[in-house]
Amino acid sequence: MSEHKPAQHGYGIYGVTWFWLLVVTVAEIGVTLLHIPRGLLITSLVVLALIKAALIMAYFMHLRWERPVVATLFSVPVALLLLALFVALALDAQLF
Amino acid sequence: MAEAVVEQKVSVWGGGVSPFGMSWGKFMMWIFLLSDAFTFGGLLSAYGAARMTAGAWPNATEIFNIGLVGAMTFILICSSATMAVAVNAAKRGDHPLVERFLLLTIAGGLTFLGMQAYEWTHFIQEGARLHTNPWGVPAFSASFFIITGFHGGHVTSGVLYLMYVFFKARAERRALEDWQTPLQDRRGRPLYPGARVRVLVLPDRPETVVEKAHPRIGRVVVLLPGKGANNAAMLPADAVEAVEEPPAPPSPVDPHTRAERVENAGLYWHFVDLVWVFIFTLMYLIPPAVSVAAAH
Amino acid sequence: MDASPQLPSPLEETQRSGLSLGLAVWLFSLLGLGGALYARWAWTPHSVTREGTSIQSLFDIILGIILVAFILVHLLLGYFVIRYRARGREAALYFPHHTALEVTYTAVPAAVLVALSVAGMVLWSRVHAPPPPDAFVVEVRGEQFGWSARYPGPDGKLGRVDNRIPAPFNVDPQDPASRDDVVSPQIYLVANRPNRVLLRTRDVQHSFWVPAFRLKKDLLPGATTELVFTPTQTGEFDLACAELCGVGHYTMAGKVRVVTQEEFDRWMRQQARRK
Amino acid sequence: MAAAAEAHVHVEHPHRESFWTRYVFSQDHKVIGLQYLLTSLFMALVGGALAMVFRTQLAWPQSGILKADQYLAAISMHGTIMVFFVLTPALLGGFANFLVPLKIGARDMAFPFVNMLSYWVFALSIVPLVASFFVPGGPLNAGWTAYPPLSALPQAAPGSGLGQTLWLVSIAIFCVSSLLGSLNYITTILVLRTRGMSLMRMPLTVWGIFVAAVLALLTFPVLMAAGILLLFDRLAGTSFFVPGGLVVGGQVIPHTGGNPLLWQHLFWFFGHPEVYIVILPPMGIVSDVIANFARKPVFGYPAMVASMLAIGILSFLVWGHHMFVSGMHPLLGTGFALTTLLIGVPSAVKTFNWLATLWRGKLYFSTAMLFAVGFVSLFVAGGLTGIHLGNAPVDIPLHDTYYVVGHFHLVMGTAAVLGIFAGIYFWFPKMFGRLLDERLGRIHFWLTLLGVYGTFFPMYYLGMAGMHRRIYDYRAFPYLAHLQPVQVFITLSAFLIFAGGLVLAYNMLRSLAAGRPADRNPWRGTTLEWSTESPPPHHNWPGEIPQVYRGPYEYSVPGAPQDYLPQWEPEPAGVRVGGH
Repeated sequence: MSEHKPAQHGYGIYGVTWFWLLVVTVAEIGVTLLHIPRGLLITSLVVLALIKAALIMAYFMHLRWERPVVATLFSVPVALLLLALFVALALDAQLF
Repeated sequence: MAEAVVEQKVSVWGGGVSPFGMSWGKFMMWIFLLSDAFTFGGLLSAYGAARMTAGAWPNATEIFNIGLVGAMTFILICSSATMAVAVNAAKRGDHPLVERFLLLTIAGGLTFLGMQAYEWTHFIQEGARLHTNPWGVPAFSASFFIITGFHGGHVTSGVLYLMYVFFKARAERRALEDWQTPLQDRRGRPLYPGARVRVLVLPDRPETVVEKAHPRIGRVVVLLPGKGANNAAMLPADAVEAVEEPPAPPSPVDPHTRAERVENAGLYWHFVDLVWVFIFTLMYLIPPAVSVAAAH
Repeated sequence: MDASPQLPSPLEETQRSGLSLGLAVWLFSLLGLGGALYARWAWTPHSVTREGTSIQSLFDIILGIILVAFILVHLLLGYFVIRYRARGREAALYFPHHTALEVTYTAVPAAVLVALSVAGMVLWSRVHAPPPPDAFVVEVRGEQFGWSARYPGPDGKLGRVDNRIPAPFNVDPQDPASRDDVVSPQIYLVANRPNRVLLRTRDVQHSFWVPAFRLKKDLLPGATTELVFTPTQTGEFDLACAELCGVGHYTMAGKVRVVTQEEFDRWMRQQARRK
Repeated sequence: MAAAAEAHVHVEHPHRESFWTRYVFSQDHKVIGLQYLLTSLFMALVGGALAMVFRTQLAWPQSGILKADQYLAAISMHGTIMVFFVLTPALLGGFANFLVPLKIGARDMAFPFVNMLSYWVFALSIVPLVASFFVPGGPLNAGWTAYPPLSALPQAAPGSGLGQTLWLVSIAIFCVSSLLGSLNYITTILVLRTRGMSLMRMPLTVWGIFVAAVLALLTFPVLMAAGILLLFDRLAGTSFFVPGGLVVGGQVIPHTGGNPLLWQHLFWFFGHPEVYIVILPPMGIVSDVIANFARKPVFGYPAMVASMLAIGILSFLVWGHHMFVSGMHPLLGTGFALTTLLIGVPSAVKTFNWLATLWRGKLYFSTAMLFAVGFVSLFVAGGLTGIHLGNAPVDIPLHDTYYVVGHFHLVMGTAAVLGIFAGIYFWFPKMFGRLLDERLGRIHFWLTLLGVYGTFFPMYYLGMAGMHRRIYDYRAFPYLAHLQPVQVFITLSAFLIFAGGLVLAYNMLRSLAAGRPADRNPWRGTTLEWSTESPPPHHNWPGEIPQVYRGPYEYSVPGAPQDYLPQWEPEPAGVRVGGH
């Protein structure tokens, strides 16, 4: 269907992405070893996870090179809906 | 955007261009992954609810060997990177590289599965079962087994998928090599599949039809007429002579389909990695507010 | 393109008159309206709680609005169906859009619905307000398939319960707070003061539903839910389980007695003596 | 992807197919569509017959034709069959398969093999469901919503044994089938449109199917996740939904630590979009039918599309209105009430647009049109009471009463069924090359309309009287016992609906054999399916796929030679077409 363009970038970008993913993973394990307040710890863990997810989606799954509408439609609704589900469940779990 | 679609290329099949600018197969893979994200989303939010309902929760960092889990994460990230290289190589048409990196990715996946099997075994030996565990929080082991099991199932099917892609890629490369370097008869004329040839070593059967050529073996498969479909003989190339030269057949491999098969498998594989990011964070790293110890 | 023969269109031969359909639409909507008003007047129980009365008022306001909308839409539908049947060669009006009209009939329902939802939010937060500390407390337990109740004694505290304890109402006899608790199959509430009904189930999900209160709440396994309200009238009211709970779901009928404070105190003294 | 490429190659070849590949394991979207449609109509007879039986029990409780557990099995199976095995597959299966490629100008679905698979996985999912009738304890007793712990504990009810497990297995398989189907519909609609068929030129039926498919794609997986967890609770002793310390029938339950609200959230996260999955395609069908028989463009086409999208997006965020009295956090009640009332706005817009389409039209009352007008009436009659039920405090007395039963049967049950009937009468000539009998059709319509009004309006009144749902016998409740005549009236009305269904079955069989032959475009419609033969050949158009020149509803264009301008005909001289 769509014309097939050869990739416009070399293999290096994957090495760089791989490197940063490892750095973030090490950081994730690292922060759990620090004695910081739980709220801050959870926030930083979630932020680090989201950074990893964004790296994977943008570079490995090539969303950076797709049309912006693809990146938006394939990530924002999922995140919002699952967040809504999670918030509802979290509020109700306090009953028990 | 829709209006731009109108004056695009025309075929008997018809069909416009996706507003997302991607082909059917890739588009379907994307929306399948969206759907799968909701399966994992449902399971992970159920895990969150179970954890909050339980109140006290075992501290996963003490129960699991975080070094091992870190290594599993490392392996999965590496395999994602090798997969990305394979996809890029497929787009560039560097097929030997595709095959090499697919193999690396498969090896990564298998390593991950092995480590997961080790982790499960260890966990089970500690007394964890689906419905009970030594920490007295049944939902802890239940959600662990179900969610990592579901993810492991995805890795397993991913490995099978990649193996399929690998063998398909290899078969296609060979078919293409065959096609690109047609066998020549002893006069130097190309022998395409379907060419009519005179067989020189079998004087009683002068004219037969070549069904298939294997240039790398240097032999020709000759279908002998009058003896049924299965009556074939393997002959050296210099034992035949072309009678007429048929036009070159169309390429057996569509380069676009070929690259896209790798790309779709890559999307699936990266998604499995993506899910693991959240499993790793939510199930292993986030510490409980109130932790419970094993009742040994 | 047209290789196959064109047959006469069945369109020309279909029924043209929308009279029966239009009249039916009018008739049904009027019957629906009449039925709704009759059911509201004759069958809806009179609310005997302060919160239930507010809920009933909001119900009535919305009922008025939706009945007007219902009748208007059906009058138009019936009229269009009767009036614009295919007649002769007169063509339909080519009328694909009209922005002002469309904006109007988006904005008006939106305004009404937002207003109603604000009214609903105010009432919702009133119904879910935290109970005042001096509220009358009763705990109601549902099980397959019946109801029972427990009242805190003079200490004002309900003792610990555990479904696995085979005592009446599964009360833990070890807990000092449970000594003076009164357990009874009778559910009493006290009129004209806030009542806090704690709801607990022993097995599956049930729902505490007293039509005359216009209030209902599920009994959630593993947790205690509650209803807080003020009954305004004494008397005996029917209680039902409104959440499917098993084969005997339909037999979970009970009574709730709303009494005066004096009557309740008298009954409590009797119960304490019997103990 | 490979399958589609192969289909591409084969376009020009004549087809030599065996009976099996042609009618049973066919990859032709039209055959698969009819397989879906006929299967779901058959299941509708089963689900309808169950309703007749339990309605008889309710009208004359003293007769005792059902025992209490059989009654619960009957209502649970009625709900399950109607939602999962009739409405969903008839629309996102039958009509979606048959109509989408024909209406957007494609030779077939994007993935014909996946398409065939989705039908056969669906057929497979019926097997455990039907099997549950024959196991000890019978089918599930917990209602189609299967709330745990009732559905999780075999001790809790006779049907919570093997019957409940089979139900879960059936639903899990159904989720897979639904996923395969949705992937196909979404991809086909976005990628395979013919030249000129821009998104804003698609018929509203296609839009309805598209939005419904997106909803199905994203919500069925959550139901599947919930179903898997419930299966583990039942079979492996986990406790996701069962809290500790329960005693059922004198037996202490070993589970601990679960949360029954978790199931309700996950179930309704799927369950509410599901009602839009079954109502959005009929909204489209009815728009097509009304435009065709009013000989008038659908009024406000962009608003119709926008409202479908708005309904689709909002429908994800309203699930909690099923849980207003469940004890969930009051804050959630406020949020869900707001989103629920907001979803009323696009629904109102659609209703007014249908009315405006009828206004000054040239109305022909074929059976399809009768059903379409009936749809509008029922949709309004059912939808308006949603304002009561979506308003959190007002829902408190109405929740789980017959008010809710009346509401959802009108707005998403029978309205969707009327939409399906309108679609069957409208496209039957395209499916089989013969018209359905109009006289029998009118009998079918009047039986259905009288029956539906007679059945579901009184349910509102019973709900106002306080009658709660799913009770086998109401005579223990004095405020309900005296309303028995109403129950009898409802049951007699329900018999009319079922009789109407039998008339339809007879009409279909008779017309298949001896119906009046139809040409390509019997209703003089404008959309692409009418440009090809009836029934269409393999790959839909014998030659090239027609190109599209205009919007889908150009009826009665001033200055045009006839009162419809098909999408596939080039601009006639001297006519300027407005719209799109």
